[in-house]
Amino acid sequence: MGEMIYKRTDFLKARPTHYCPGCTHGLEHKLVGEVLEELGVIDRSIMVISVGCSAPAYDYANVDNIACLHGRAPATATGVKAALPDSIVYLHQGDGDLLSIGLDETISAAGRGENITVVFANNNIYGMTGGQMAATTLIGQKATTCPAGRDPHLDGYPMKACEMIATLTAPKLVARTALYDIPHIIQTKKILKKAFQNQIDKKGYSFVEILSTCPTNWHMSPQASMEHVKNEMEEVYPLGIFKDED
Amino acid sequence: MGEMIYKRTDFLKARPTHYCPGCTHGLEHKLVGEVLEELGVIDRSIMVISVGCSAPAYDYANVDNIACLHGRAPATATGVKAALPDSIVYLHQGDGDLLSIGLDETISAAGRGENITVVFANNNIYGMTGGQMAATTLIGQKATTCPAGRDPHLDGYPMKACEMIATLTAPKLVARTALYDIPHIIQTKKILKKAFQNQIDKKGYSFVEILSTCPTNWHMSPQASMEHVKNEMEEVYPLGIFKDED
Amino acid sequence: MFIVKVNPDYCKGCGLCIDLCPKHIMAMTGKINDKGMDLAECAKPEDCIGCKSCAMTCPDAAITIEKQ
Amino acid sequence: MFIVKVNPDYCKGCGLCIDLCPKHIMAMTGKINDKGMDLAECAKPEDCIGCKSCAMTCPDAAITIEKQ
Amino acid sequence: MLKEVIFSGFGGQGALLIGQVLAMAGVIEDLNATYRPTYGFEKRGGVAFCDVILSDEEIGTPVIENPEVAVIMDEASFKRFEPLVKKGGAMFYNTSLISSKPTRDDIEYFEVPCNDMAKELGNDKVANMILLGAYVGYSKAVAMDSVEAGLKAKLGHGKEKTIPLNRKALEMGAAIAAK
Amino acid sequence: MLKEVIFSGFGGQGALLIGQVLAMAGVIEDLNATYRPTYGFEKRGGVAFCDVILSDEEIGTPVIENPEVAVIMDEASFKRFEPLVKKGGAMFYNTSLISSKPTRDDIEYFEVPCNDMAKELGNDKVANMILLGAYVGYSKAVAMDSVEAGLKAKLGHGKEKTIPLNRKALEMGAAIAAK
Amino acid sequence: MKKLMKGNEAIAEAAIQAGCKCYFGYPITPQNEVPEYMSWRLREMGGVFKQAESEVASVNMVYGAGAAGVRAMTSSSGLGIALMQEGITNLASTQVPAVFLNVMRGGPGLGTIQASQADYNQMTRGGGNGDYYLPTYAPSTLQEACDLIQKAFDTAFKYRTPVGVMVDATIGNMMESVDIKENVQPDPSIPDVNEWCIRGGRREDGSVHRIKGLFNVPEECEAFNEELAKKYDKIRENEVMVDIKDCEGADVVIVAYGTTARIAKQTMKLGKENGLKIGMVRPQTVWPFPYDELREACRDAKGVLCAEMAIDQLLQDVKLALEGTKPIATYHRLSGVMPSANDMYDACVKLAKEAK
Amino acid sequence: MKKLMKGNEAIAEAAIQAGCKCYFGYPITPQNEVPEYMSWRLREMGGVFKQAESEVASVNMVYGAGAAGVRAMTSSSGLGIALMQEGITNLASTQVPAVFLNVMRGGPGLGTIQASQADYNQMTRGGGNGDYYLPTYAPSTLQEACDLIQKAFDTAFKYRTPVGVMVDATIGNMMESVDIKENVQPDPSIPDVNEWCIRGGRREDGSVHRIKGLFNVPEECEAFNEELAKKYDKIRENEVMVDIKDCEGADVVIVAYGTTARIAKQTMKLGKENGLKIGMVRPQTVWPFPYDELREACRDAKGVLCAEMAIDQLLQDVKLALEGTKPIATYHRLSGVMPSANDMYDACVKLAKEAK
Ligand SMILES: Cc1ncc(C[n+]2csc(CCOP(=O)(O)OP(=O)(O)O)c2C)c(N)n1
Ligand SMILES: Cc1ncc(C[n+]2csc(CCOP(=O)(O)OP(=O)(O)O)c2C)c(N)n1
Ligand code: SF4
Ligand code: SF4
Ligand code: SF4
Ligand code: SF4
Ligand code: SF4
Ligand code: SF4
Ligand SMILES: [Mg+2]
Ligand SMILES: [Mg+2]
Repeated sequence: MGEMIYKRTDFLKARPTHYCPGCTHGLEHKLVGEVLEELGVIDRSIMVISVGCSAPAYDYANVDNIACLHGRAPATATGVKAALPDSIVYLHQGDGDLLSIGLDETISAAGRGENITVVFANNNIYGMTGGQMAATTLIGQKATTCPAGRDPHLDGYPMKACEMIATLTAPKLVARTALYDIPHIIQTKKILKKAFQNQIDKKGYSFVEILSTCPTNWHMSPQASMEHVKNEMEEVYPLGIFKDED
Repeated sequence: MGEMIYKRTDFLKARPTHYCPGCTHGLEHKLVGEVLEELGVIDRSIMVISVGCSAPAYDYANVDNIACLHGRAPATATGVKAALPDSIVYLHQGDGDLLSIGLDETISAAGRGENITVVFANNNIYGMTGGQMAATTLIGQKATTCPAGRDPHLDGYPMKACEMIATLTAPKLVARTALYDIPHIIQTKKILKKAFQNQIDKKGYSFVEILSTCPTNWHMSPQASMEHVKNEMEEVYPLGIFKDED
Repeated sequence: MFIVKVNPDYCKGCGLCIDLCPKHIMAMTGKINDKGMDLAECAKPEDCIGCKSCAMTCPDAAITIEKQ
Repeated sequence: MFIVKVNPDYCKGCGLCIDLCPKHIMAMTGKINDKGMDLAECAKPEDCIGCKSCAMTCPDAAITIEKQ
Repeated sequence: MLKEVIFSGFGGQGALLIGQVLAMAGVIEDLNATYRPTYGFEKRGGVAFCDVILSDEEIGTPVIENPEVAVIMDEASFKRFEPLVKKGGAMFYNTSLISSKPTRDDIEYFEVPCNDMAKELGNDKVANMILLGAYVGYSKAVAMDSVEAGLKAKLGHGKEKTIPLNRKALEMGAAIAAK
Repeated sequence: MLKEVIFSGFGGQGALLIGQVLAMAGVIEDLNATYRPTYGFEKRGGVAFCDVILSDEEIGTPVIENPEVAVIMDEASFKRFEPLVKKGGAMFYNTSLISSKPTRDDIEYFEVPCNDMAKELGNDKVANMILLGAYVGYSKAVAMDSVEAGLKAKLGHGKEKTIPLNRKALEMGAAIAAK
Repeated sequence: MKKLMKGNEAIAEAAIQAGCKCYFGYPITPQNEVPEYMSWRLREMGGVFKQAESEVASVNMVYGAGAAGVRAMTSSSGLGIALMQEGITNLASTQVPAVFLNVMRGGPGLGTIQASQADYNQMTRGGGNGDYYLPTYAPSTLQEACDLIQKAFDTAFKYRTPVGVMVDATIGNMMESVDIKENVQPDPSIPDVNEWCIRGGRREDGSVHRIKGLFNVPEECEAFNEELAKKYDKIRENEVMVDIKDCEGADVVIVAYGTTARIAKQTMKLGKENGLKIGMVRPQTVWPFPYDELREACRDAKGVLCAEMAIDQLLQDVKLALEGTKPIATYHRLSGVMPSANDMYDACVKLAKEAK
Repeated sequence: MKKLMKGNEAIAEAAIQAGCKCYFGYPITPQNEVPEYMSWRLREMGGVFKQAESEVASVNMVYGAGAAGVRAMTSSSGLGIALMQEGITNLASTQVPAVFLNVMRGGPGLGTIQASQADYNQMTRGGGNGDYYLPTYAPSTLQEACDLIQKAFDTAFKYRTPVGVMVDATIGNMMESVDIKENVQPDPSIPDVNEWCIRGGRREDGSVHRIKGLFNVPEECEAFNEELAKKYDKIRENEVMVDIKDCEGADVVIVAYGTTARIAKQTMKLGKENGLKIGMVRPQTVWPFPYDELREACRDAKGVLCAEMAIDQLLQDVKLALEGTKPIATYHRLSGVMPSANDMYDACVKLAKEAK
């Protein structure tokens, strides 16, 4: 038998997910899992699950986990961390969850500098509920509640999480990444590692926004979705590290 | 009889307020009232009242008004404006209201670019409920829920409304002012005028943060409170115009 | 000549007008209203330059100024 | 020599691995699993350079790679 | 006249769509119709089924406990609905994907390898239409022209060009039931 | 033994504080005590009053409908509580601020110009203590030493230096009741 | 004209035809087609659609628009209605009219996305603070849902109160032929909104309109509550709606509403076929509840079967109505598992036997 | 040791002495002393105090801490509890223990900041979605408030459920002597939290603990609901608390709780003085409600007076208990206007006369 040079992370249970083909939620869980494994903290990790397409992740996380109400993951994570200060808390949130209904909890937890790591799957849409407009939906992008495309005069402008959170004093790491090719996947993993290392070191709050896809509600193939991230989303949501403090 | 060179604005009813001596809430209402009068829009003005010490302002505003739930004034104003697009909407909100419980509504209304004017009375404390810590409370400042002074490791850091809102695309005017001397009062009034003019011109959202006082819960005289704004608050919350677009 | 009137129903004796009067002529009356609030007044109307600082700063819109 | 295994329970035929394989050797099998999902495979294992791109990009963690 | 049928498959197979089209066809023929979909979280995969009732009288409950006919697109649905079909009823099932074998002798079974047939037609996506055609052919609940009209209404503007293909699929299905 | 008294004034006058001090004094004397404050939005101005009950038995309701004694610091409270005092009871009222005149002849009235008296003592803030002293002097509900101890407990560390002045105010009040 | 429509869309269209001019809402399954439909249709009709940032925001937007005298509504499912409870009690206390549609899914908490009726307490007993009620319609068919949401707007404005419409997810998601009344005019008995609503500025006489629910003086708040109570009494008196079928001489009366009532019709049919006389009382308003009507309708019955997609929630009101005068049995299925007409029939048989 | 304490502070201290390790809350009158006290005292005791950004956040923080098996609580008043309803139904559905203190003020909506009992429906009939209940204690004195909040933690952990404690603002704001039990140990019958709570990672056998309330399969959700219902039945069986006084041979029985019950004691005294025998049933748990006990206690009574600082909320449960067997009269004052023992007595006299 040969040497395993790439194996499925033990962070994931041995079962298929309900995610649509090509959806990046799964990829994000996987990268986080690999990072937690590499950091050797799986045995004290907790996944804090938000409501969005990733809500059923309680079936995938192979560590203790808690499924939150829509938008409230940062508050719940605050409670978890208050009770278990040595646990490593991985929040996974969508844009409806993090930037609309849960915006207060997001900003407030960041403002308090909770020692948690937030992974923000920004796919510009409400996946779970069938493709409604999100705060992040691009101008002109069609969604089921803006069937003619988002019109800034009626629906406002795309909201930028990293830029907003970077105005706060407490956060240690605020970054935006993408996954459309191998260099970006590697970069994302590096940043995730830093984000969780911050938590292990009790430095405080880290926020990693990942430009994500929703092939189903974008009505695009997985490949075309990745291209869309590169060509359209990135323009509005520039990649980069907005804050990185020690 | 001589010429009246300063009269009480007609925006205020002829009755005393419940505000403590020296509290700037009253001063802010007065300045807004003068501006609305000067702009000639009193007859279509609506005061949208938040919950905080200014909650009983329904007794003071001499125009139609609506008292909102705590934190929800921006949402209610959105509804008012949806129904009455030609009305001039004056929101008056405290820091507990605007930056804690109502942060989501604040940012979301700003993100949508609602055509409203928000006056933010930032007094670094929960006045109404008896002096609890606010998101804006200064580091080291004592409050009834941080009796030893705000400790950033326990309670997080002061949150900066203007800086955060200025990251959004829609807002037209975002500014922070103070009231501790005549030049600053005049400057505040000028900015308020611009903020309401924007609304009259249907340009969109304007946000004016006013560094305010709470002599009672700060346990300072009105005069010392003004000094505190100048010497302590301004350092953390620099005055200025963060955004001014046409 | 300016007449600076302080409405005793509104004035709460906060003293801010006293602070900001460039002529230092606003002062406490020593009287209190029925809510126990101190009351301010313009103690030397003849020195008033009508700059309106007192009125502008009054949080309770208690002050009116008339030019005579 | 690298053995690229695609787990048919996990693979959903999204095709992302096919896109990112620098050797262009990932391909659809033409088979479908019982949820109607297409399945991918490494069509020319002998050309594989073990770069792991396919595995890294797979959203469903369906790919494992063994070096022999 | 009262027709009760369940269409079931996994998300993405289009079981709900054909249910809707049938209901529309019914309404076009001035029947009363109800369509009641059930589905889970999954946009793809996961059971999605619908109850469709057509009747010339007022329809009471829109819920079908025991369908006269079940039109089944995948394995999981087969297991779920086979026991529920009314005695004397019928079951159409997609043998392209279903390996289970019939276990009852009090209902009629129709094998419809609809995915393979659809591939023959050159478009995977019409597999569901073949099944709908089979059901309509069997039940005569509505005329095939009404089904086509229902489909047109459902698809809306801009998709008219797919109609001929779909019609072909419907007929292909009807042919199976006629066998 | 059962003593029921209401202290009332506008916010900022310290009616609630003296009520608490009395309750503490009671507890120091091993009595049962309840203190029930009522106030509105205003930090300053607006009615603020409290019911205080001292008893050597278990206290039922902490709410006083008809107080034996009302200690009144402002005009509005005078109007509110004068009609409620029990027949044969007493009312202490702050004639420094209250211009209303007594209207009943079935209760005893005590005029206490406490703001003026406090000014004499050199500190406006002890006006309320004068009234408390008056009540204690009248009712003998507790010993003055207990009141002092209660006040100490209430004020906490760092404010001991104000005790002598407050004691003086209490005695001054008691003297009025003794008249 | 009859049209096959999806429940949620039909209800949305009916609301628009009843003059709904503002819709504010946040997506949640199983009612997403309401905001989706509104997003183009209401705008097309000159109204305002806003996707709110949350249900908390939705209800407060509705508050603002309702305060301006405009017909405004929101829709959600139980979780979202839970978040609106503070907003709903606020509307009650400020007397601002608005319509709330709850398309019920399984609970508690996140539960399931399938049909349920377990938000009965939530709708009829509030969850907000204080003495208030939410008059609530509980239609059974799509047609009735359309008719009643139109009526709901009238009721809201007639009494200046928030009004609920609750349907299980089946009604929201199913398709059925409906004939939506178009361009429905407000009930002429509704008082002119200009008597109370905000418009900006002041009236000619200098008066201003205040919309507020906060009181500094307890006595004023108490008096207001007593006024409010009178209003609720008036609603109890005038607005009860109930559909009573075949109760005279019935052996068993089923009490049910919504889709469960439609299933119960099937059970009644089974009864007819098998010689058991089954009647039905179907509350169309769940608050105010038809207590008297129910009691009266059950006079002949040997027993009463309370059937719901919930555990003993409707039952409370049935008990309050019957006051121990009849044996009551219950039948329920939950969280998307649909009640069975056959099982319901068995329950009737058992009840009839036991009650003799 | 007895100590004169302010209600809110005493309750907070009692919670700490019962092992409360995490408090999350948002200021609201009339309960501000709870977070204020916790902010220094809980930290001093090694616990965690966080001032949440809102009540919505509070309840979800409590959820996180409770899921970790820690004794956590929040407090608020009716408006804030309204905002927590989604969180509370979520705790019920995820079976996470926690304690909720509601210091009731006048409603509806913003209402007043003075004492009220009009959150009875809010606490006993939820407002969240789905079939769940919030077991709720309703203490009458400060001492009982301290004792019952301590018990509330045990109940929460015994049944893995959120538990409420509701007091009117009088209790929260008044001072009274209390003897707070110190360092109270958990009821030994409470199952080990490690059987279910999250800790991080997995157990030795590879299993993970999931805290969740969402179901994709209706049948699983239904089965869960049936399990939950059994739990509620068990609570109904074991946890009812009621204080019954002088009901034997009483002419009139007053049903009241909280401060109203204390006032009713005064009324009973008036009865004794004037020869009218008045008894009292004082529910200490309002959910589960002492239906049987109440019915039994009223056996001799000519009539029952339901007294509350609310309009006919407690009354519902009184009616459900009595099932029409006794004439019921009501007495209420609202929104901070305190009930009068004299008026209550008059109501008793009237009732006794009318009921003959
Ligand atoms: C209180 C509440 N409101 C609404 C919902 C319905 N809901 C579930 S997921 C979701 C949004 C999902 O979008 P997002 O957070 O962007 O996640 P995605 O599915 O795109 O990954 C909504 C609105 C809910 N579960 N709870
Ligand atoms: C839902 C809800 N939570 C809490 C409160 C209590 N509350 C009233 S005002 C206030 C905060 C006031 O602070 P701020 O907004 O800063 O206004 P200020 O009084 O300082 O002017 C709070 C928490 C409430 N009314 N409603
Ligand atoms: S709907 Fe979109 S976000 Fe949800 S699983 Fe499918 S692709 Fe992913
Ligand atoms: S408490 Fe503070 S904010 Fe409130 S009125 Fe008094 S000074 Fe102003
Ligand atoms: S500023 Fe106004 S309120 Fe203050 S003392 Fe002067 S007149 Fe009185
Ligand atoms: S107008 Fe100017 S000078 Fe005159 S009293 Fe006022 S501040 Fe002083
Ligand atoms: S990336 Fe993974 S899921 Fe997608 S086709 Fe390749 S192996 Fe299958
Ligand atoms: S390891 Fe690299 S070369 Fe080999 S199949 Fe995967 S992507 Fe292609
Ligand atoms: Mg999304
Ligand atoms: Mg403030």
